[in-house]
Parts: sequence; structure tokens; C-alpha cells
Amino acid sequence: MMRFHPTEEQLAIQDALRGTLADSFPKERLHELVDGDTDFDKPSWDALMALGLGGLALPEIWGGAGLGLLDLAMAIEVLGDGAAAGPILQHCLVALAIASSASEELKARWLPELASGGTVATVAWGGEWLPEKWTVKIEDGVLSGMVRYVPGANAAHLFLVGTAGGGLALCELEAGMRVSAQHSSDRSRRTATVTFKNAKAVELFEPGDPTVARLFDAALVLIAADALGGAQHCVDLSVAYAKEREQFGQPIGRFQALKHQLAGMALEVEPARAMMWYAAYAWDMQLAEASRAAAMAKAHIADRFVSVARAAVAAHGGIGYTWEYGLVIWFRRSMFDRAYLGSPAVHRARAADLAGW
Amino acid sequence: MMRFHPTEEQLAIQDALRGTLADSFPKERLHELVDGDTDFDKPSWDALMALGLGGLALPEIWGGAGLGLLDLAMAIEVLGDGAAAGPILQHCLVALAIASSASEELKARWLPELASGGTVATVAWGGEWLPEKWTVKIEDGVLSGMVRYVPGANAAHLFLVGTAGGGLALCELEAGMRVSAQHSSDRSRRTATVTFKNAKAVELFEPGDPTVARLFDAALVLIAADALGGAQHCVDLSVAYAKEREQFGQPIGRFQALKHQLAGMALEVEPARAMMWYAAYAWDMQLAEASRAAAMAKAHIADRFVSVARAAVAAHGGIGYTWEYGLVIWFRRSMFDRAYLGSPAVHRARAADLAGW
Amino acid sequence: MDLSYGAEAENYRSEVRAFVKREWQPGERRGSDLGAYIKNFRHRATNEGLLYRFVPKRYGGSEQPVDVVRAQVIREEFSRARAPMEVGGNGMAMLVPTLLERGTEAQRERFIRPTVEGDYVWGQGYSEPGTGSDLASVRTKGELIDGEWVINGQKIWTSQGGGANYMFALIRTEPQAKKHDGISYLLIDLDQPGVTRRPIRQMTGDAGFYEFFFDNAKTPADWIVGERGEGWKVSRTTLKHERASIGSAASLGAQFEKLVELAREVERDGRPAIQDPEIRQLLTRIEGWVMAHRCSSYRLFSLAAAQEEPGIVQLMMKLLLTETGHEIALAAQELIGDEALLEPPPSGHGKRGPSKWLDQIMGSLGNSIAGGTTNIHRGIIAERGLGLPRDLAMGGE
Amino acid sequence: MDLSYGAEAENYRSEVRAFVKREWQPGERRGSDLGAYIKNFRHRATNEGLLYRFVPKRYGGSEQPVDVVRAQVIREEFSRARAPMEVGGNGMAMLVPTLLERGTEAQRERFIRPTVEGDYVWGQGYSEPGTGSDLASVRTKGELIDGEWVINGQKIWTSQGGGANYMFALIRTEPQAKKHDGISYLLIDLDQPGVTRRPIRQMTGDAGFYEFFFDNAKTPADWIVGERGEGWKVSRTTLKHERASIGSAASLGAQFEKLVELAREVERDGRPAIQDPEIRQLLTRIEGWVMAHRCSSYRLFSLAAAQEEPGIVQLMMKLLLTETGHEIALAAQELIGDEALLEPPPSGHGKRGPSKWLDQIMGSLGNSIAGGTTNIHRGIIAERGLGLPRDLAMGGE
Repeated sequence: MMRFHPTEEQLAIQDALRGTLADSFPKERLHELVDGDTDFDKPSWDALMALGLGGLALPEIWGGAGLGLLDLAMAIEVLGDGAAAGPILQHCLVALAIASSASEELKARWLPELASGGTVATVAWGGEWLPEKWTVKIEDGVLSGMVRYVPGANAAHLFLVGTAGGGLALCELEAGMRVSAQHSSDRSRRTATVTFKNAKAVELFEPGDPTVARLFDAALVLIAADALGGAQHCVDLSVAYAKEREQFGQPIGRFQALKHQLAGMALEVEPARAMMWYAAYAWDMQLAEASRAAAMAKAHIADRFVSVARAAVAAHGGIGYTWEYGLVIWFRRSMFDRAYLGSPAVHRARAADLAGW
Repeated sequence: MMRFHPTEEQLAIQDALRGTLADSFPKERLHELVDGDTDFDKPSWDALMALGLGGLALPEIWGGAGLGLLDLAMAIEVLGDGAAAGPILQHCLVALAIASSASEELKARWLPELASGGTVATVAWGGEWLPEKWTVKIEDGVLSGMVRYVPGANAAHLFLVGTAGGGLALCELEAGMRVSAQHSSDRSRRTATVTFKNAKAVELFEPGDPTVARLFDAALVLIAADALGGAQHCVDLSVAYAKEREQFGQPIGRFQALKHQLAGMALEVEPARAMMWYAAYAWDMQLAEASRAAAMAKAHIADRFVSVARAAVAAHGGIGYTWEYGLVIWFRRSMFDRAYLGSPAVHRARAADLAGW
Repeated sequence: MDLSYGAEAENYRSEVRAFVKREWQPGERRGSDLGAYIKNFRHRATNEGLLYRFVPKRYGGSEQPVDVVRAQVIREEFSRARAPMEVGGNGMAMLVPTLLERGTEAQRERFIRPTVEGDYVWGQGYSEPGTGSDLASVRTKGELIDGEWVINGQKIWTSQGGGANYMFALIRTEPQAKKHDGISYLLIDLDQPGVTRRPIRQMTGDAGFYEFFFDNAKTPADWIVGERGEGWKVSRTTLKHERASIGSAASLGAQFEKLVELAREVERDGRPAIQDPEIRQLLTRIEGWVMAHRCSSYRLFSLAAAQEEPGIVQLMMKLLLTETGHEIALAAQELIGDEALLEPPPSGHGKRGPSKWLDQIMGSLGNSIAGGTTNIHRGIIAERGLGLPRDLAMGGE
Repeated sequence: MDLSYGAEAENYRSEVRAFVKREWQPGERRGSDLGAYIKNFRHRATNEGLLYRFVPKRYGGSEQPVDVVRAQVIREEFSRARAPMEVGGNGMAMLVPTLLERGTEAQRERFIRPTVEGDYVWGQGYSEPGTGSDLASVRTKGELIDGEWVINGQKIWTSQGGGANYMFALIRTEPQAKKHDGISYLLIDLDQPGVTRRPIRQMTGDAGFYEFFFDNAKTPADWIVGERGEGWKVSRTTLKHERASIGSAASLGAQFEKLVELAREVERDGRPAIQDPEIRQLLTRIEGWVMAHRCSSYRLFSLAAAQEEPGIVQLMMKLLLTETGHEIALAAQELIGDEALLEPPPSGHGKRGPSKWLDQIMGSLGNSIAGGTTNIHRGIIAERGLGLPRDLAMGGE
């Protein structure tokens, strides 16, 4: 039956996540993290994992909910809205990668751990984002090389490392690895440079395995979902402010120019929602255009987030520009979502290639 | 003495032109032309020439006023505002070219004629706009080849033809030329394809003569001036309409959204005015960056004209979209100014080259 | 989520396809011969329950239950076979739903069937010179004299005005009443001495709209829909019946595909423009909006099929369409280069070459005007969609 | 037209250059030693008629006739030699002109010289939480009790607030009067127990502004400029004296040059980004606005020199600056790529590498806020520049 809007169940999951996040990760905690020196928040991590986020898209036999990328993306959207901290998106991706592999042993070893959130995992693909540009070498089961822009590396125990030629390896934190924190612009998702020097690892997918491209596409969809949630947050915050804030004796939301700006912001975000769904749906259904839809969604929606984050600051005036108000957190997240996994220009160029133009 | 705003004299010339154009070329006449099948308007041509437009930038010994390109550009700006018909800009350019040549004979033969407007001249550079791309061959004093997009070819007797390698030749209408009208989008400045088949001509400048590049730059400045005038017309018309037209019991110019759109239009046009002056001034003073300033002015101001012409239609609503109202005439002129002599992208690429980037 | 229509719909598709294959065989028919064949085909399709689904049988419709998926399947199959759908235009889109909702039984019997048959072609008589977005400020006057409405004034921006023989119009019949309460919704026969029509030539040079002058034009006393003074409300009547259509996104998609085609045809720096990295960025940037629009139309279609509320995104579709249309127009202007100096011969169909884009470049502006200006749409999104307070200046009542 | 300053100005330039060369020799001086040297240099330059030209001699100025060309020559020559100009900030820009226009003789004698000397640093106390663009809605209260103003309330968005020791402020002293008529312009000593200051951290992480809390802060009865209730008008006092400056365009030009530098530094598809045709288009597109801004500043300068009215373009300079700043920020974000994920260490000066653009990317937003939001500027252009009618909603009185 044709159905292209969220099910009751999907909406219920989003509600549950929204509630759990609000309870376990209040605004003060977010500010604390941003002003502090870590982005890993144990209470909210535990609460989200307890709700089943880690296993949402994992098969039921491994303690998962057996849902699809679409459901996971809708979950990540909620986290983008709430500026959830740390490598949650990456953690879920690592689980997805292991679940997609052929090794029952690795699945048994890691999936329950990842589903429960007891082990924190992340993805080390940074710098040259596209699989064909990855550089870390794997030889005789050991990794050597360097990866930049690894989110959550300070908290993670398990790393999904992109290897030269487009393979994937799994590496537990060990002596052969060095994690050096980068000074991150997005304080809610900090990155590190990770150096591998004869670090023991398991090869999960060989270069050229089509699953790697699938996983990369999934990552694009999830980051688009995060951007969508973040963009929606910027719109909601601005609309709420415009209704409440008075000037010249009336809510500023009555002034036509601001109204139209807010309408323009909503016009960037709301139609993008179905685009995100479509990219996730295409991935789940393995449609021929799944890769292209993922690239387009990442490019378009990351751009929308950057655009509405800027517009939100303008719509707020002075207060939006303050650190204290917190809009800056989403502004900086928009810069993260735009750059992480490759800029819109990179993915638009890929989309043009994929269209055979 | 530092002076970078128009002199009384320059303003007086603009006023005189504006008045003469309004008298000799009333709106009904413009509509007649646009609905008819020619773009040459003898009464306004004669009136403008009688005022001295043809000789404005010519030396006094040839019946000119001895003024500079800046003065001529400010005159052309007025004509752009008034949507003056026919190849006036090109006619003035041909006069400038002949005046820049070394041939006293040609000057004596043509300059008084051109200054008085008794002979109509135009420029045949079209299609591949840049001098280094011109294609018409000149050999033993005869031309062969084809030039597209020649304005006013139906009325012109004298043609300044761009020749292969970037030379310029002067050619009187004769049997070896064939003029075939093109179906022009801008009805106030129609173009033709001109074919030369052993047409007798005089070589005015050899390929590589730096005067050719100077004349091309002058053409860019003049078309930018036309675009500036046209853009200003779109702003003025829209502002006037917003003050006069009522909706919901008040002038629509009181609605904030429209006000801000009109402010945005003015913001595109008014600062561009000094940019046009600067490009003309740089040409007159032969500053090192004259070429680059001309390219930048043509690119930027033509884009502004296209942009405000579109915005003007939107600001008017339905009436702006009608043929009868006449805004369409400037809209189509904006398309002319954008394409003629090469698109903004072409001149931006040149400007980047000229900057040594 | 699921973008397939499901087994039930696919079974239905087979039936529709079989019907169309069997019944739509125009062969070499031309002119009035073809016209009669089409009319007959529509009758058969209506009897089959495929056309005029929301119109009761007694007025010439097929009176089918609401089913947007079936409606979509029908559109797809007819379109596939290039078979004629319902007669288009204001009559089916606006007048018939209004009569079904607010008309008297006599009006329905009198007007719906000939509209369905295509014999009555309706012009919309809302706008006047001077109304603009403030439609309720109409001044065309109607006075009831000797059992007839006598109408004087002017209507403008009537699409299909060239072929229209009837008009539904907002007429000021109660000059003493407040602005919105003084208007009645009248039906007018346009083929009478008191009515003059004049085409309005557009930027593109074509006549897309008409204006009508009423000089003691007459219409029977009972050709009023709703009560006197209720015309404003009556004109707001809208029918949600199977309105959602994935096809609404198709026009934008088709425009974009043509842009891509154009980029293949024209050259830039000596190679097809579509190979230019800058053009590829430009195209995919625009395509982002096209995809968002298309996917949102799936969403609206799905909501309609489930009979759920469409929400804010429905308010955005038109604006998204026109704004993306502007982007396409600007990209086309960039691509066609010098051809912008040329106009295709005014032959109507079959305009060829890059300069045919001239119509799109200017037409994209007409789109924003035809469906209400973009400022009106932004206001609607802000107020109805985001719940922002109503503009002081607009808040006449 | 003529962009050269003419012979008279060039002669003057020689004199200024000679003065600066002779007098500005800071050598290896550092710290307070350098401070004293600068102070002394400013005295000598003032005696020479080069600084504080609009300030009468009796208050520590050089009292020169208006001459924007000479002023420009002085700026250029001082800047060339990196010699210190006048002390900057709100005091010189706003308070001193206001005192010269509206202050009492006693106030001028009391406040101008220490401001000129740099001893009094002034914060502007206009905005409050809640005022936004509606500055006349200030609520900070002043009551005259026992020959002193007692002030309670809060001021915000005070630039230079960290180092300020005085404030000129809009205070509501006549609560019964109409909105604009109830405000007085008071001067306040910030170093007193009733005043608390707090830095406001910005998006960039830096503290650019301060807020001030007044809890029974006191100021003498005669530290009021203008009459009671005239504060709004007093605050509108502006001085046109030699304000026009070609230098105002220099900051935008410098920003653009840095962007070009960035494009040279970073790579795109394996070559310097500045060689990428798309980036070249992007840069020259932005440069069009930069040039228009620069040329318009010549125009304004020229008009000021001729003592003619500046016209509409003057109302546009700020908006043009901030909007072009946005474009530069977006271009920078495109160019720096992954470096957008990084923040330069908060060392203040000497931030290096592409990630230093983070400040510009966010700072461009701050610019639009600091000088009044862009909507306010658009309104001013529309009303004062284009003569469009005043907004109903804004037209309180």
C-alpha cells in the first residue's frame, strides 16, 4: 500500500526519543558540555541506548529492533533537533556495518555490546571523505596511517576505519593508536586525529566490496537527517521568539518582513523532510538511485541547515548572537554537518556523475 | 581637485537629453516601434543628434563637444532609462573608433557626418564577442565572413566590422553585404546577421593594435551605462507604482515586505552608479586597471539590470506582466544588455585573468 | 514507507489499462470527428467510473468514493495512452465543486452537466483592475432590477477567457454592507450584448488572459450561488476531493529535465555545457529543490490517501514551484547565452532551439503572479503554517 | 571626474608626511613608556592641527575648518607611518559631538578634554534587554532624589564595555510622559558600587559586548545633556564634520583581499582554488559588490568635500557592507572546506590557517546586528531614500 508519511510507530519512536533526550540532556547540561572539554555525555548516552537507539536498525536476534535506515534516520533527526552530543550517529553506523558483514563471530562479539551502548564505537573516515580516497593501510591485520576529523574518538573503544582503496576495518582502542583531540568548532561533536601505527585490526570489508559504498550512503543519509533536525530547531526557535518578543508594542512576529523571512526559513526545511525520507527509503529498498538520492540529500539539506542557522541568528537580533542563548550551538553544528563526509559541492559533483551527465 | 560626482554640466547634459528624448520619443511612439517591425526612430534620432549626442565625445575640430567617455556614458545611461531605440550606442562607438584612428582623411569624411547623425553607423562584432575571437577576414581591402547580432543593421550605412585576430575595418553598405534581420527579443534594439562577400572595406586598425582593446572596453562601459539607466527605470517605475497603487485601503508601498523588496532593488542599482563612473573614468584616464574595471562593470551592472527587471515585474503584480504596461520593454532590454558583448560569466573570467589570479 | 501503490491498486491499474486500450482508439480521426469521438470516449470512461468521480451521476458524473490512489492510477494510465482526461479549466476545478457544496438543486441541474460535457466553458471573474491581492475590494456592481441582475464594471486576469462562454464572478450587490459582506457570487452568460472581452497580451507576446467589460450586462435573479452578500464565503469553498496528485510535481520535474537537455545541447568553452563543473553544480543545486518538491508531493499524496491533514507543507508547494521555476529560468538564461537576443517565431507549438527558453524565462514570472504573488504565499505560510500573528495592515476585518 | 586630491592637497600631504616622519619615532618603547610617548605625540599632532580637528582648542582640540580632503590626507599619512590617530570609540564618535551641540559649557569643560586625552572611555547605554530596534522603549529608570539621579535597570550591547569608565545613557526619567518624551540623556560614572558589568560572550566565543546592571547607581543632577525628557532628541544628534572617509570602504576591500589570499592558499581538486573557474566566478561576483561599495565611498567623499547632500547612497553603505560581508563569509566557508570543523586556538591576535575564517563566518552576522539589523536599514532606505510611506506598525507616533 502506498504510504509516504510516517507511521504511528515512527512518530512514537520520535516522541519517545524527544522525551528521553529532554529528560536526560537538559539545556543546562548541553551548555555545560559545550563550555567544558568533552562532548561525551554519559547520562544521555545511557538513556538513549536504554531506549534502544543503538539497536534500532539491528536485527532482532542481536538485540535490535529490526527496523530500517529510515527509522534510524528519523531518530537521528530528533537528536539533531536536540543537539545530542557525541558520536551517536557514528556508533549506529558501526553497528550497521558489523551487521552487514559476513562474520557471525564479530556480530556475536559486538552487536549486543553496541545495541546496549556498553561499548562506544565511532567511524574514522575523515579528511579525504570518499571511500576511494581513504588512505590508511592494512597489512597482515595491522593498520598504519592517519585519519583526521574522527568524532567521539575520546570516548570510543571501537573504531570503524576506512582503509586504502575503500575497505573497512574494525579496530579496538589499543597501544598502536594515538588519539589527539582537535580544537573543534562544534563543541557538541568534537573531533580528533587518530594515528595508527601497527594497530591490530580486523578487516571487515575488502576494498571494492559494494557494502562499503552502501554504508557510506547510509552515513550521508544520517548526516542529512541530523541536519534536518538541526534546521528545524533553528526555525522553531526563531518562530517561538518572534511570537514572544515584543517591539513597538507588538510581537515582532507581526512585522511582515520578519514573517516572510521566517516563512522562507520554513520553506527551506519542511519540503526537505520528505527528501530525507526518500533518500532513506531508497536505501532501504535498494533502489537504483539510492546512492544519488543520498548524495543529493546530504548536499541539499546540509546547505539548508547552514542557511537557516544564519537566518535564525538574523531573525533573533542581538540575543541570537550570544553564546549564552545557545543558538550558536546549532550554528556550529550546521558547519559540522556541511563539512563532515564532504561538502555539498563534493556530493553534487558525485550526483552529476551518478546521473551519467 | 578631487571630484567624484557629476558636475553641473554633466547633469545639465543628462537633463537636456532626458527632455529631448521625452519630447521626441513619447511612450506611445516606443510602443508603436515595439509593436511594429523596425527599431529605427527617425524623429528621436534626429532630435538627439541635433542636441549633439553623436559628437559628444568627438574632438571639437570635427564638430564634437570634446568630452570624454564618462560624459558619453552618462548620456547613454539616460537613453537606457528612456529605452531609446536603435543603434545609438554603436553609432557613437564607431565615431569614437574613427576619431581614434590615424587617418585624417577618414575623419574628415565621416566624423562630421556621424556627429550630425546624417549617416547612421553601427558595430558588427557579434556572436564571438571578444576581439581575439572575431572571424571576418579582410584581404586586399575586401571583407568576407559573417557577423551575428548586429544592432541597427537595417538603418545603418556605415559598419565597424571586427576582423579576424582583432582588427577593425570600416565598410559602407554595398552590394557585397547581405543584412538579414533576426527575430529579436529586444524589440527596441533589433539585431541582424550581416554577411560579407567580397565587400569593400577600409582597414581601420590592424589586428593587435591596442586601440581595438580600448574601443572594446569603451563598448563595455557604454553597455553598462545603458544597463544602469534601464535598471534605474525599473526601480523608479516600481517605486512610483507602489506609492500610487492601493490595496487593503492603503498604498501597497506601505507594506513592509514590498518596501524591503524595493529597498533591495535600489540597493542593487544606486551603488552601481559610481562603479559605472569609475569604469568610464578609468578609461578616460587610461588607468592600468581600465580594462578590468570595464569588464567588472559590464558583468556586475548587466546582472543587476536582469535582477531588478525581474523584481520589478514581481513588485507590480499582474500589470507588470502585461505587454501594454511596457515594463516588458526594459525586461527584454536587460536580456540584451546581459548577452550583448558577452555574458557576465565571460567578463568575470576575463577580470580574473586580468587580475593575474 | 512505501512508494508502490499496492496489489489492489495494481489490479485496478490492469482494469483501467484494459479499458483504455479497448476504448481509446482515435485512429486517424481529425477535427470535429475527433471531437465527437473524444466526447463519446469520456462518456464511456465516466460510465466505467474513471472520470468525473466526484460528480454525482445525476449531473453526469460517475459518483465514486474518494480514492486518491485510484485517481492517480487513472491519471497515469490515461496519460500513458495519451487518452483524454476530464475537460479542464475553471468550470471543473472551481465552479462545479462550489455548486455541489453551495448551489441550489436547480443550479446544479442547469449548469453541471453542460460543464462536464465541455459545452459550458467558465471564466473566473474575481480580479478587477485595482484589486490585486485584495480580492474583497471588488467594485463591479450588480443591481437587481425587474427580476434581473444588471451588471456594470470590469473583470480582469481571466484565464481561458478567449473560449469562455460563462463566468462565475464576485459582484458587489450590497454597496452599503461592509467590504466582505457586500459581495455576491453570480453566474453570467458571456455571450450577450452587454459583455465585451479583450485579450491581454503578456510579456511573452502571447495572450494568456482576458479582460471583460460589463455594460448593463444581465443575468437572471436566481443565478446567484449562496445568499446575497455571501459571495466572499462562497468563493472560498474548496473541494478536497482527490485533489492531491503526484502529477503536480511532474511539471517542475519536466521543466528541470528540459534544462538538463538544454545543458546537453549548448556548448560552453568548447564542450557540452553539461560537462562544465560549474554548470553541473548549478544543475544539481536546482535539482535539490526539485527533489524536495517531488518528495513532498509523494508525502501529500500519501496523506490524502490516508485522509489525514496535509499540514504546512501543502501551503508551500506553489511557492516552491514558482521559486524553483525562477532558478530554472535564470539557469536557462545563463545557458542559452547569445540566444537570449532572439525570440522564436510566434508559432506557438513546436518552438525550437535554445531561444524557446525565452518563454520560460519570462513565464516563470507569470507563474508567480497567476497563483497570487509570492508575498501572499509567504504570508499564508507565516500565518496559517507557523501561527504568526496577522498583519496589522492586512487585518481589515 | 578626478580621483586625485589636487595640488593643494598634495602640498599639504608633504607637510603632514614631514611632521609624522619627524615626530613619530616610537623606537623600542613598550608598555607605559610607549603609552606616554603616544599621548605626547597626539598633543603635538593636535597642536599642528592634525588631530581632533572638530574639537575647539579650549577643550583640547585643534579647531580646524571642515576639510574632508585634508582629513583624508591626514588619515592616509598617519596610517602609512602606522602612527596613532585620535583615540577611538564612542566618546569621540558620539559623546563629544553631542556635547558640542547640546552640552552646557560646564559639561564641555568637564568631559571633553579627558575624553580627548583618552582618560575617559565611554560606553553607550542605549539598548536594553527587550528594546531591540525599538530603542525608545527603554525602561531603565532615573529618579532625581536629593539632588542626584538614582538609576535602576539594565543596559546591554555596550561595546568597549570592558574598558569603559563612563557611560552616556538613555534613561526614563519621566514615566508619565509619552514614550519618546520620557527619556533623558544622562552621563554616568561606571566606577561606583551601584554598577555591575558583565561580559557577553558571543558566537565566536569572544566577549565583544558588555551588559551593565544599575542598582541605585548615582549621578549628579547636572550630568544631564539637554533638558529632562529631551534625551531621545539629544541622542539623535549627529555630527557631519569630516565624517565621510574613503577608509570606510577599506575594511570591505581588505576582507575581500583576504578572501582572495585564502583562495590562493587552499586547494580544490588538486590545484590552488583560485585557479578553479567556479571559484574565479564566485570571487569576481563578490568583487562586483566590493567595487560598487568602494566607488560609492569615493562618491560620498567627493560630495562631502563639496559640502553637498550625500543622498540615498549614504543610507546604503552599511547594508551593502554587511551583505557583502555575508557573501564573503559563505565563500570562505566553501573555500576552507574541512577546516570549518576546527577552531583556531583563542589566542586573539595572530590566528592562523584557514580556520581563522571561523571568526569572519560568524562575525559577519554580528556586523548586521551591531549596526542595527538589516531590516531596519531596509526600512530606512525605503522611507528616507525612496520616499515610501511609513510602516503602520512602526508609526507609533
